[in-house]
Amino acid sequence: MKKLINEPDDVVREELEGIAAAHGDAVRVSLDPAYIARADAPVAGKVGIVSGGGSGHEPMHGGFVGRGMLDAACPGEVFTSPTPDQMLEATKAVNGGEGVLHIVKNYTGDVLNFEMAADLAKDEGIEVEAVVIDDDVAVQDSLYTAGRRGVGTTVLAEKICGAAAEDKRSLHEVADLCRRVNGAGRSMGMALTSCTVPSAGEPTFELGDDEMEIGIGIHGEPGRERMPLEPAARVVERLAGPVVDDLDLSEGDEVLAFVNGMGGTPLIELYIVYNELRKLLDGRGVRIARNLIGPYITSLEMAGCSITLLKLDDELTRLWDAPVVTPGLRWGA
Amino acid sequence: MKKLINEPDDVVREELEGIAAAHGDAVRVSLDPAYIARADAPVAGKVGIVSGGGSGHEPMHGGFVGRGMLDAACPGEVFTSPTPDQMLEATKAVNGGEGVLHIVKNYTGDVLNFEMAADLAKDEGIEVEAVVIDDDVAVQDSLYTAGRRGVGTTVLAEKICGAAAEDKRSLHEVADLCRRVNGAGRSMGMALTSCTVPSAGEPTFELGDDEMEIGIGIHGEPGRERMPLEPAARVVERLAGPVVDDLDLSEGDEVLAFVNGMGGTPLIELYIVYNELRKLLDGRGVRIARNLIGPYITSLEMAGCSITLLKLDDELTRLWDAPVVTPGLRWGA
Amino acid sequence: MREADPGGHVGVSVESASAWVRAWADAIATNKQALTKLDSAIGDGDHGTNMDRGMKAAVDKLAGSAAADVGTVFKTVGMALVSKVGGAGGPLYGSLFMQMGSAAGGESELSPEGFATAFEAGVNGVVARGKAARGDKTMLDALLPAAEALKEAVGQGTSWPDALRRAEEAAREGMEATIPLVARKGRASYLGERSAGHQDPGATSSHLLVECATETLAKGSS
Amino acid sequence: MREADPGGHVGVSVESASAWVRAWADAIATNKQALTKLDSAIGDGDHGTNMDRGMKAAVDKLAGSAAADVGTVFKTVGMALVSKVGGAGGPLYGSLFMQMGSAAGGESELSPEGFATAFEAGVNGVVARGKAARGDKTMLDALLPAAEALKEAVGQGTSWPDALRRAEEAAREGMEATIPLVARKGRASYLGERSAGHQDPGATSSHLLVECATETLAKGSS
Ligand SMILES: Nc1ncnc2c1ncn2[C@@H]1O[C@H](COP(=O)(O)OP(=O)(O)O)[C@@H](O)[C@H]1O
Ligand SMILES: Nc1ncnc2c1ncn2[C@@H]1O[C@H](COP(=O)(O)OP(=O)(O)O)[C@@H](O)[C@H]1O
Ligand SMILES: [Mg+2]
Ligand SMILES: [Mg+2]
Ligand SMILES: [Mg+2]
Ligand SMILES: [Mg+2]
Repeated sequence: MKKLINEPDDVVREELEGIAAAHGDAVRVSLDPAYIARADAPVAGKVGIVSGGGSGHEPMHGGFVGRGMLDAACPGEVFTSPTPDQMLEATKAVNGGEGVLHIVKNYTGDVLNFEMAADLAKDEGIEVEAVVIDDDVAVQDSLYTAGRRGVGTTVLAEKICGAAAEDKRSLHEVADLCRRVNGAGRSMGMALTSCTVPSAGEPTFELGDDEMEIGIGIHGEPGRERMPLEPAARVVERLAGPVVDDLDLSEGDEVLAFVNGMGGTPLIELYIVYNELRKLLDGRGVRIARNLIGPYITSLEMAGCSITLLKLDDELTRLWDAPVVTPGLRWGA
Repeated sequence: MKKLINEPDDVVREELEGIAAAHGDAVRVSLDPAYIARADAPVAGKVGIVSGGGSGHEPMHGGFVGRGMLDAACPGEVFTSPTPDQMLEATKAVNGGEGVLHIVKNYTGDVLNFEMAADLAKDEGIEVEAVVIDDDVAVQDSLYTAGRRGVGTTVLAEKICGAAAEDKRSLHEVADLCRRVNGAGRSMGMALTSCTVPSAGEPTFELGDDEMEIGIGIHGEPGRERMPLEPAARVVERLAGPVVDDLDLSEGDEVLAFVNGMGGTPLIELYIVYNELRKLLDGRGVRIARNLIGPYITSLEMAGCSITLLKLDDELTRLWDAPVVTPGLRWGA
Repeated sequence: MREADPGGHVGVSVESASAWVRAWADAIATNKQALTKLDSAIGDGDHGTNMDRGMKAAVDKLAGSAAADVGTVFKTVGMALVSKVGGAGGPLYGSLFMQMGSAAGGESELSPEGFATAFEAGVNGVVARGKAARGDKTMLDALLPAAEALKEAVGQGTSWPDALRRAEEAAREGMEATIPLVARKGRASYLGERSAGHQDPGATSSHLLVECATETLAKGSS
Repeated sequence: MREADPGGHVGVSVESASAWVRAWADAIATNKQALTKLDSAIGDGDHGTNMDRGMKAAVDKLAGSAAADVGTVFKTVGMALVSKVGGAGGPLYGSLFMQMGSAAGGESELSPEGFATAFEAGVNGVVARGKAARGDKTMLDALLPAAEALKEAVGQGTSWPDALRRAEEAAREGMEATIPLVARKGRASYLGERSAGHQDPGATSSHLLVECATETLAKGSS
């Protein structure tokens, strides 16, 4: 295992110390229970937004805490959902009297822990709504399974709902908006390499030198299919094709195109992927009105990428463009 | 070789097409000769700033084109300095009548090509000053050698000089400032893995599973020393120690601390490195007044990091804080 | 009919319940890499680490508290798991122990019937929390058969050690039976058909739990 | 004294100069991987690719132009290299050919003396541009000895093919002599002592240039 770390067990705590030292002007970091909150939380009269999940996806979620996005984020151990007490403390810390939205990625652990936290918060008199993001088209959806995973759309939902909360919309409105974003966003990812969970010390899966894994999640879970390496143009077809189909995109639609790096893939490759994506969408008459390119929802040092498309309308576009001031995403201020 | 690319020969062109498609509102991309310029260039009455170098260091330099930073960037082939005609065309495109500053990293190829370009531009009546950045303390400086390499301080110089140029300072003043930044900034880097130049198809060097390379540059050049892997705390001592010594930092000094990822190292590790760096500087009474953490001057998919410290004064801090609006670095607007 | 008990009593005391918890913590620690490896194949490679972190915390908490009844022992463990494990394992095993604790109530010692009932309540807690069914390739594939076998054996008057052994056998069979299954719940379900051919990590840690019961809860009985 | 030339003329025509350039382009293409490998060891692994890209462009440009004199041939190549190669190799080999072209002037054919002088001017162009000296572990370690040997041999009246062969030998020796050197210029200098033990890629491509001269420039002479 080659990582710039000290002890595997200390990875998350030391990362949080680093974030506290680097961004102490903008965020407040609690180490136990672990959460990151806006320095000015709670913002009175504003719905609070809390997300969280396993660590190893940086900058998501901790890097998205700040004005116009999250009020707090709860980091679990690497790839392990955080616990209810973290979520409860974060929820209490950001409750400005208008209730708190939990944005939850659809993994059994995340869902169960956030459920317990919401129950505890309600016991303390805080109004909580939870929205589960499940946008990964690599996974067959069904009532009898755990359903689709939550991946790239989470980042977009956090940004857009954050803007709506700044506009002082009600908890119910922000939660509705979040469900709408979840309905309009779809993703699919792929890996060129596995990643190594620090405490495991070994790659989660092994890939041959000429193989790639299509339909991966963000936890080093193996994907749906393993196949020989292909040129970027073909990879983009494999990822964007199912996304376009699932969203039923047609001529004249406008989208936000999000090309995400998995952590070990450099920007130069992501721009090549983006170039192929825009050609594919051009060919279908779909217009990219906004884009986001970079490593925003990662899987440790995994090489690979994911593509997320969000069908836009005027409201979503306006909320996307609104100012955001976080360590991981920033514009307009 | 595992990369999200099509043909190795097309990497740079397709990357530029991707950048043009993604950031066409903010930058203008010329494919032949290849350069990226501000969409509103030339800005009348403002000194133009041009940088450039081999590709594979993204977001540097092309991602730093925009208000408050570079007016144009010339991307060469991967790890190969661009050619004089690119630099000449870029210089002409951004000359707003006040002359053009060339910010050049100290590599023989970059220096020679920029020299030829400056001669050609002067022949066309454009005033050009070139400042060579040579901040890498891993390399012994000497009059009889190629001297130190230009690495992390380049990013800081581009930001700070960009702000000064927006303030409508003269070419001479901006060039002086650039030399001052170069004098106040020092860097050192390390690699956990090599990187693979697409056209070569094989890693530039081989590192054992338990080895690291200290004192690397940004082109997959082997470093000064190969040694067994060490915990992040020790690695930070090896990198920051020589930097602190070379800058002769002492109690009460203020610095900008820049922890840079080499391309394949995820943010979670960079925050751990930053945490160690602040402890080390704390121990010497040096205050981190500003910081930058992320992959800003990369070496393709290399895993590793570099540390740059820039000794700050009020002027440098103010210019660092000034608004910058580029795809790679953005705040204040 | 149950055999006569020459040792004086049969059942689960505060001490033996605590010993069971400690034994499971040890077994998890010993099998940490193996559990993580199973989880790497069809999950995300953290089950061993997570459970080890949680059970170490549970054992610490237990040592620091002076639980006067079996219910408190189980609730302490459940709360430690919920607050230290995270992931799917945390709330699920947390629910198991918390529901077991509720069912055990304030008794300082549980009879075999009492324990079988409490264990069943715990397993039902897992069902309620995770909404999985038998055959979904989860920990329930070991827990449900174990709870049933224990209840049946105790009801039939099987000796307490034998009853625990039957539960262990049922858990083992259930665990092994997860191998060919295609997962319908948890992270493994994302793999679809590719999840077949691997043993479920949660079912494996659940089997360890029942196996530890045979070694610790039967103590003091014939 | 120079031997009589039964073939009618000795020297470098537009055709043979162009053939030299094409031969070097071929040799670079053939040795592309090898050059890149040498550059990987002590540089950045692009020398072969860069020179190949540049020489393909030079050959194309040459084919498209109808150079009437040797100077134009060399200048065309030099400009193609400067505008297509980048890196250190582009300006340095560009300067070599541009200065050779200037020295060759408008002659449609160079005598051996004329060529030796032009080549020396080209090599001095590399010195002027890169400010390296012999022993710095650069292309000059092959080019300087070759230029000197050629000048000396031609001055001594050695036959033209033999003079070229002496230049090639000098270039080869110079190239091989770079192996133990610690680099003082170029990217390899960053390695300090670790640069010793590797042959310089630029000296290797320079040796190929001189080697190609023995095969192409001697054509048409005895
Ligand atoms: N809905 C569920 N009901 C019961 N058990 C489940 C459920 N989902 C997952 N599991 C169990 O949890 C185990 C994985 O636990 P763990 O690795 O700790 O959590 P995570 O999947 O969050 O990383 C699986 O092997 C499975 O036995
Ligand atoms: N100052 C110099 N003078 C002469 N030759 C040099 C000088 N610096 C470097 N070289 C030559 O250039 C070669 C490297 O060329 P190349 O790989 O194309 O450029 P880069 O180092 O920019 O990648 C070296 O092997 C060396 O022979
Ligand atoms: Mg997990
Ligand atoms: Mg190069
Ligand atoms: Mg797991
Ligand atoms: Mg090179």
